[in-house]
Amino acid sequence: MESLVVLIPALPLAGFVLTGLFGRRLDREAHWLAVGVVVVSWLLAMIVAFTALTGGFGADGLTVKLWDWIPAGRFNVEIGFFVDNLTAVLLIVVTTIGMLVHVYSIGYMAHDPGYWRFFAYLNLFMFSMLVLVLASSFLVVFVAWELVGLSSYLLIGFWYRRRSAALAAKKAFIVNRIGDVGFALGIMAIFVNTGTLDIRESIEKLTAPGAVSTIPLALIALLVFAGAMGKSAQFPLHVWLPDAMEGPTPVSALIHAATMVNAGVYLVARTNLLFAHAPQAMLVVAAIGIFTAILSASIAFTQTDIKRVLAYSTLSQLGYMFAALGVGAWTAAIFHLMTHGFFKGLLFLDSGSVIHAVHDEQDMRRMGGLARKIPITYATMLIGSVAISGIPPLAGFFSKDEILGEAFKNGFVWVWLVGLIVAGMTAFYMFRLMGLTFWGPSRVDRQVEPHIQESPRVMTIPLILLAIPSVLLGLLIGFPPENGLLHGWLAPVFGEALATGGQHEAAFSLFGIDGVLILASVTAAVLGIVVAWRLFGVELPLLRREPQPERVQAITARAPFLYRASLNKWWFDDLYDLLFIRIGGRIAAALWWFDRVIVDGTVNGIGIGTQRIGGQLRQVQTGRVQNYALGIALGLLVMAGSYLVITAR
Amino acid sequence: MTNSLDAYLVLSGLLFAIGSFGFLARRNAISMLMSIELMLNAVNLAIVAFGSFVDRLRPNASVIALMVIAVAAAEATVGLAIVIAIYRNRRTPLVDEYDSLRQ
Amino acid sequence: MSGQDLLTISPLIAAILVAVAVLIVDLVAPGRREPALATALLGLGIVAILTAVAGRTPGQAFGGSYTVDALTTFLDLLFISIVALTIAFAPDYLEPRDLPIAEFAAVLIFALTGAMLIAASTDLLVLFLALELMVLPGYLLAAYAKRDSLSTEGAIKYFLLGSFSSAIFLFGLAYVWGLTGSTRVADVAAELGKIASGGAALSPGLALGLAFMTTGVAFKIAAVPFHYWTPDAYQGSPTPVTGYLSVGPKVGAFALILRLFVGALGSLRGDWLDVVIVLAALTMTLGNLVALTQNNVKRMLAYSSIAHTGYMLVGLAAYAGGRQEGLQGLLYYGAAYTFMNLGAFAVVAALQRRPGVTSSLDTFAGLGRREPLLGILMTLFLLSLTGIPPTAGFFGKAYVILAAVQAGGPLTILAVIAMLNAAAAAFYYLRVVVYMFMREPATEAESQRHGNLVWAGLWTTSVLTILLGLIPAPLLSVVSDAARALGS
Amino acid sequence: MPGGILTLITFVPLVGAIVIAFLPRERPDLARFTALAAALLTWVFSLYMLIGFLPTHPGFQFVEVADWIPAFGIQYKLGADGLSVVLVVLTTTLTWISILASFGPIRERVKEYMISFLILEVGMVGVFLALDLFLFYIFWEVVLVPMYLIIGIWGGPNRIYATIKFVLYTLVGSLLMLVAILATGFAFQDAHGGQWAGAFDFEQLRAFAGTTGFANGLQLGAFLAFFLAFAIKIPMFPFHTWLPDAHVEAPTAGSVILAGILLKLGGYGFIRFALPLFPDAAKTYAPVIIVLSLIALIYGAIVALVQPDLKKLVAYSSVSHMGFVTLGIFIFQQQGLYGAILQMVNHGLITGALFLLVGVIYERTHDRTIAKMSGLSGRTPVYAATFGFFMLASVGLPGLSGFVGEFLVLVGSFAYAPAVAGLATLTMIFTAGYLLWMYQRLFFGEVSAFLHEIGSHLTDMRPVETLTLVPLATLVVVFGLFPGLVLHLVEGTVTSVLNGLGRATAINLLFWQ
Amino acid sequence: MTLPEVIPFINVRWDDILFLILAAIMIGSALLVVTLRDIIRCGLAMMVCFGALAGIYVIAGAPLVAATQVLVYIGAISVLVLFAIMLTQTKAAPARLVFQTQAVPAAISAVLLAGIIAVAVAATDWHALSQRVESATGAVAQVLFQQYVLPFEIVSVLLLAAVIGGVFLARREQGDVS
Repeated sequence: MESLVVLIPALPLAGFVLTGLFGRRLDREAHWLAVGVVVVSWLLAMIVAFTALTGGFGADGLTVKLWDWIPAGRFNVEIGFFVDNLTAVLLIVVTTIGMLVHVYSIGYMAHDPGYWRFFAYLNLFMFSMLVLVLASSFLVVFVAWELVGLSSYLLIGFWYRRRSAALAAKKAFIVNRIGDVGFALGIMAIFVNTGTLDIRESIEKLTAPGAVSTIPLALIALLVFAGAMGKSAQFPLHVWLPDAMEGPTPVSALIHAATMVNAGVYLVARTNLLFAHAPQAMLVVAAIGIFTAILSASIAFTQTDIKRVLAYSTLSQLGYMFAALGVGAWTAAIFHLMTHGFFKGLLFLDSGSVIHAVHDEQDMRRMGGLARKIPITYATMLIGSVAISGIPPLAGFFSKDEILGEAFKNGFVWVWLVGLIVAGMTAFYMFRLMGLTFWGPSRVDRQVEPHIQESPRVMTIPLILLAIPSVLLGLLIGFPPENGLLHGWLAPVFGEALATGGQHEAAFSLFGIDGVLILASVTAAVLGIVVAWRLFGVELPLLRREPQPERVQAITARAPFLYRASLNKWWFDDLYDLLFIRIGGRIAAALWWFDRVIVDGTVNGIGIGTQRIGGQLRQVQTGRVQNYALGIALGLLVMAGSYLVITAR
Repeated sequence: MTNSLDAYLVLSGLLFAIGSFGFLARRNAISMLMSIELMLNAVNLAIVAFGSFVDRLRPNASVIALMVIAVAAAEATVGLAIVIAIYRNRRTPLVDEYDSLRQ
Repeated sequence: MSGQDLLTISPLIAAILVAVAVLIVDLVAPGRREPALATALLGLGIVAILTAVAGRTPGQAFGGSYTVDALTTFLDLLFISIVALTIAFAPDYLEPRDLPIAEFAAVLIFALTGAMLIAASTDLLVLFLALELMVLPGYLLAAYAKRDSLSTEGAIKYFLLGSFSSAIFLFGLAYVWGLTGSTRVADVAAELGKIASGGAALSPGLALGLAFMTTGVAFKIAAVPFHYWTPDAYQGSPTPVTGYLSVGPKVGAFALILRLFVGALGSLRGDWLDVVIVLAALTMTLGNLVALTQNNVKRMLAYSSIAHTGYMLVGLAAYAGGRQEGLQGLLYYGAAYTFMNLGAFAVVAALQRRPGVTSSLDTFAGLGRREPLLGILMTLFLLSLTGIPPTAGFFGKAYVILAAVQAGGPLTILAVIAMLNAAAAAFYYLRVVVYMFMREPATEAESQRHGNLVWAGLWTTSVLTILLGLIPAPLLSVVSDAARALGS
Repeated sequence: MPGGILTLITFVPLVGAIVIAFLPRERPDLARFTALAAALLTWVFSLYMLIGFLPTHPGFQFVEVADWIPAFGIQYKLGADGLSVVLVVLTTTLTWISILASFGPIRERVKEYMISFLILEVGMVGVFLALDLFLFYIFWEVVLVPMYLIIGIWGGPNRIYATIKFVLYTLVGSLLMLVAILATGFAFQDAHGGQWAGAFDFEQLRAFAGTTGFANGLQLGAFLAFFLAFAIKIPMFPFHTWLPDAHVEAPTAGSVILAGILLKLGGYGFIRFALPLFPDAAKTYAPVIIVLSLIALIYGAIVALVQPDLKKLVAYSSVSHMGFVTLGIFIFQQQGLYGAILQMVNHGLITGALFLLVGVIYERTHDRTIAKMSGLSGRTPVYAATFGFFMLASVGLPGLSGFVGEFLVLVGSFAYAPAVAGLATLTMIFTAGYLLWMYQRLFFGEVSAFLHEIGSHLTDMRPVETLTLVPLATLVVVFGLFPGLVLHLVEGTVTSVLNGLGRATAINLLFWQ
Repeated sequence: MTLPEVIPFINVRWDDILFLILAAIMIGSALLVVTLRDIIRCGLAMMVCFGALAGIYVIAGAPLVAATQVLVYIGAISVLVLFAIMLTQTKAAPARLVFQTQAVPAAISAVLLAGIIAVAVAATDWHALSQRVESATGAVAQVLFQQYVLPFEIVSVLLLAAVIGGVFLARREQGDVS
């Protein structure tokens, strides 16, 4: 079994190396190897996950030690893997979606010159992500952390000729680095206080009763969380994710929706005990999460780039997950992570299919009326939208509702309230998207219009395969609510944390408070949908309505500030541009000036000064004997004087 | 007064100073040479004076003085030779015009 | 005056005879240089041997006015090698300017006798005469290119100031003699010993004498502010002479210091310590600072030689500060300095073989390409002058500095000053290297053939420059014996 | 292991140099290959030493002693501990790589060039092996001259300014160090009743410093002198300004050695001499030095951000990266020291490689202005990939060697003071900033007009160039995954240094509670 | 004939008078040497000065020195000097400035020098050795040839060297501008 676990990441690594070396020669056939290894490692992952979830590894999971990585005296980090139920769940999500995206890419990237390069990168990502999930030591997590960052950098900048892509890639990497600084410091803090970096061991030591730490646990927790904020693009580090949409759509689906961005959530869940012992940190997590949720939802309202809408929606859903973590709804967070992974992956792939159909057009203002032309895409995307909007009985409903419910019941009413609003907003912008893209009159470019057609099988099949879990997953593992399979699986992982946090674990009562909460959230969702229909139209078997652009105009006119704020993403990019590019650039330039003029100036100044003095002293040598003689005579006088003085004393 | 060493020494000092003045002030190479002769003689005077006042020194004094005179003579020879040599090149005995070597 | 005396001073006599012999040979075979050269070099060889022999039986002659000890032998051999090397370097330079070699050699050897006498004499009067005997030929040599107005100008400056300082020195000598009542170094030392031990007060007259003597000596070693003659005399003189002047009279003057200030006035060192420290600091610093701005290599080396005087004075100061090592360092430095500086000047002279070639930096442009070997040797000498290991110059510096550090107190600061100076000095030494290897010549000068004597001399100097840095142990023991001979 | 191996390693290059000196001037290839052969031979010997080295055995190994200047107890004494071994192997490796890399670019005065390079190697290896302070100083200075010539003769347009600045700057430091060395030796002699024996022998001095210890006054002064010399070499802010000039003007191989080895001399000096001999002074000055290191880290990175010249950028990145070394040394933490040593090695490999890569593009375009380049990825994919690899290594991407060293230093500094660690960690961001930006400007976007003009000359990497880079890349990966290879070797050094400082247990206080 | 020890009425010893007169002459002529415009007159003044000095030597009881002084200086050197003057005499020479531009500082330093010497001399206690003693010439020769052989030899060599070099320098060769 150990070897299987090792193989799961090893295979994609091999795929990366081989494709990287020989991809150029394989050219159009490059995908076989890449996809092949991912499929195999999916199979292995399934076996491992199954074994884990059926308690095959016993209470405290399976540990695989590979080798001592950094044996620096007392500081000794080993490279090793660790599989417990949480890992298993993540494995399922990552490998499944990863595999599907690989397949999908075969079609999507078919005509790209960098075909082989793309698959190499994808494999690299799979490897890094799997290591991240499997790692048993904080430092190894950090390694994977940076590696996924790298692969995301490479994939965002895949079309490096495009300046915007290159910039976005750089932005993503650097913003992530900011988070990583926090994470790194957190790791150091953990090591300095525990002398180990093994995740479980160190956290046990930190949280052991009577343990004394040089730095407050809350701070450590927040440092770790900083890393999570970077990867999962939480406010204020959220700015990179929307730009990351410069990458090819499969990338957006896999990395920037379904897997990598969840790393943060996973990390916090993984270190749940640490957080449970630091309520202040939990509070911060909840606050930031929910704030990100509503902030990005509000931005999603007015975006016209189909992928950006989805990107902001991703942000806000991630916000949900962190809110969940913050309120101690650990399972719910992971639950939402899963469901969201599937339906957001689906939505992105759909958007990719749409873009493909309209010849790489991403602006929804140039779409519309595509429903009939690309039926499969349309259908699957509709499912996705319903799912994300939280309409029962689709997946999104269960996970989201659980988050809201627990938030309320754990006494975070404000979180619940904001969450509720966000639920409504989500429904609204998703159906705005649907309306603009598929319904109403076509605004597609005349030349393109006739050539629109459904994507090839290799792309549509993954869509369908993803649509299934988007519908059923909730029922399968999330029902009965708060008591489903998933809870069973994750109970051992979060049990202690729940005990510590003292979160409420009352039985679910449909006809009690829970019922009310469900009603509320569903209402919010429906409300959002209806408003969207009224404004942007709808074409469904039963109801059909034309879009009302002028009313949209009217509304935006009524709240111009909010509109512009949303349109300009609350000016965060501009703010950062000012702070870090402009002012930062100035500072750098100033420092360089300082270096040249002051530091180096002093050095050269000394040299030149010495020369000057020499030049002055030269003048003494007039060339006239008498001057010399006078000098000597004066010297003699001084000498005689000083001797007389010396001897006088 | 002739009984006091001081008188002789001061006298020699005076002569020495005059010589040095000449050396510092004159422009003509030969007068500078002469000034040096003055200074050397000043020293001789001091030596002789010591000799005539200190018993131990008496015999040596004269000898040393003689040596000094000889040295002076040698210096004079060399000096005059050099003066003549440079005069051939520069057609002037004025030392302060020899300043092409400077700084 | 016994036979023993004669044996003791035999090297001296031999030297004089060699000088005369050279002249006679020249009369016999006029216009031909080989015989004269041969006579001179062979004669010097004999002198060296005699010195070595005489050195085996240390002792005094002429009632203690002439002493043979380790110091004498060491210095004498040093002087002999200086003169021999100078004679080796000279012909290539003199012949194209049709200057006779015989008189040159003869006069030079007379100077040698003077220097050797200084090294040996333990009598104030003899010291003075020896000094004169050393410097007078120097004046003549400086003017040796008598049809070159620069040469004569440098010479007359050298001569006038030199005799001025001699007068000053003599004046001081007279007073010291008058107040200690003897010309014998031993007696003087004893007399002053009383004073030092508090038996008697140091009278103003004596102080005056000391001051005048110090001034005179400071002039001879070209210590600031008595250095003015150096640049002009060095630049003016025919280059081989400059080479000689930069080492011979300087080391000679230091010998004088050893015999006089260490031997006779050693017990008063507490009194002249401060003076020496100040002189040293001034000398190093001014020499280097001015050298920084020179574009004529000869003149630059002149200033650098002033700076090196400063380094040697550090050794003297260390001695005055109570450290025997100071003298050893001084002697070692003297030897090291001799060979590297002679070598450097030899290269300059070789470059100036064709009359009319100046010694300005531009002459060196592209030398590394034109005559690589010459360039490399010059680099070696310059590095040694800078004090980069593993060369003689480095070890000399290290030795002096070590002594200073041992003496401690203000001397530590002096050591630091010395090192900062060395760093600054690197600039102008390396500038020559820059010209030789990193600049292309403005006008392509053709490379020249150099006589075997020149090559022999260059090899000797360069090999010694390296050996004294790599294997200092032998010389080290020699100098320590020499210093010990002086007592402290 | 036969005796004399160290002497062999040190002087084989010298033999090579002498041989080359007698080769005909008109046959440059002879000189080239002789030099390469000599360097490779040295390399092999050094590897042989590496194999023979016993990491567990404390103290120095292969020690060779011979009296040199008995009058002052100065010996010819060589010896190697883990630190020396590591750095010597690094030196020998980089040397043959650089010589190989100079085959193409250096076309005139090949003989002189190769001779200087081999003598340079003698000096560098000697510095790492010398166990006698005096001998150490001599090798230290020997390094200076060849580098002076290499920059001055084969350098760029402004080479003379750069090389003179380099030499003078270094000389100021080293000459003062000489005073300190002599003073130290004398203090030892003085304490041993005027016996010079062993006065410059490092081991005896260390023992003395460990027991009696030198007088405080001497320590403060001497340490300052040592510090100046080493700080200039490393170079630490504010003594760093010679570095960019030197790098910009130096020929590629010169830059490689300069960045790869010469900068390490400083760090080595601190660990080998400054700390063990003057522990108290070291502790006294540590806070200041730590602050300077922090400044160097951040300041260097920020200044690198705005460099228009590729080489200058890398040079400033060196200033920043070497900040980790000094920081790691002067926090007196186990991890810190391990990290510092590792960082020295890695910086040698990575920055060396980066300079080689800069050389590659410079050889084709005769330009290093970043602004003029763009879109290289399209034209020279392999080059782009290689450059990217080393760029990421320099960024400190985990899995590559750069990361481990930095992280160890950071952990150490965190134990020393979280605030220090916090500031130091910020460099992660800036480093990523300037390197990624540089990479983006060079390789992404459309091919620039300037590069278009180059046309067909703008070829991808040649086999020789690849040959020089592959070993480095391999090492970067290997040390990234198995840093233990280095760490095990230097274990002895680290322990002894920390014991000397009496601080080996500093981090312990926080454990097991 | 014999004069009384002391001059009647003014009770001053003869040789004191003599000393004063000679000293005055010497100093005076010395001043002339360094100040006179015409260099030939300087030469003559120098001879006078040396003559006076010789006289003082006699008073100081060093007749041998005095004799040598007369011979060497007034005889040899002065003549040499005069010859040199003739050789290097240019028509314009005397017309030009006598003194350097720095005559004043020169004077000042000379005065200071004299001052310092005087002070030192005055301040020094010549441990009561100011009791003059008569000297005999015979002693000198004796000393000269016993104790001072070496210096004597050296001086001869010195003169030899000086002459050889001097001759070489002064010798006029073809190609020399006359």
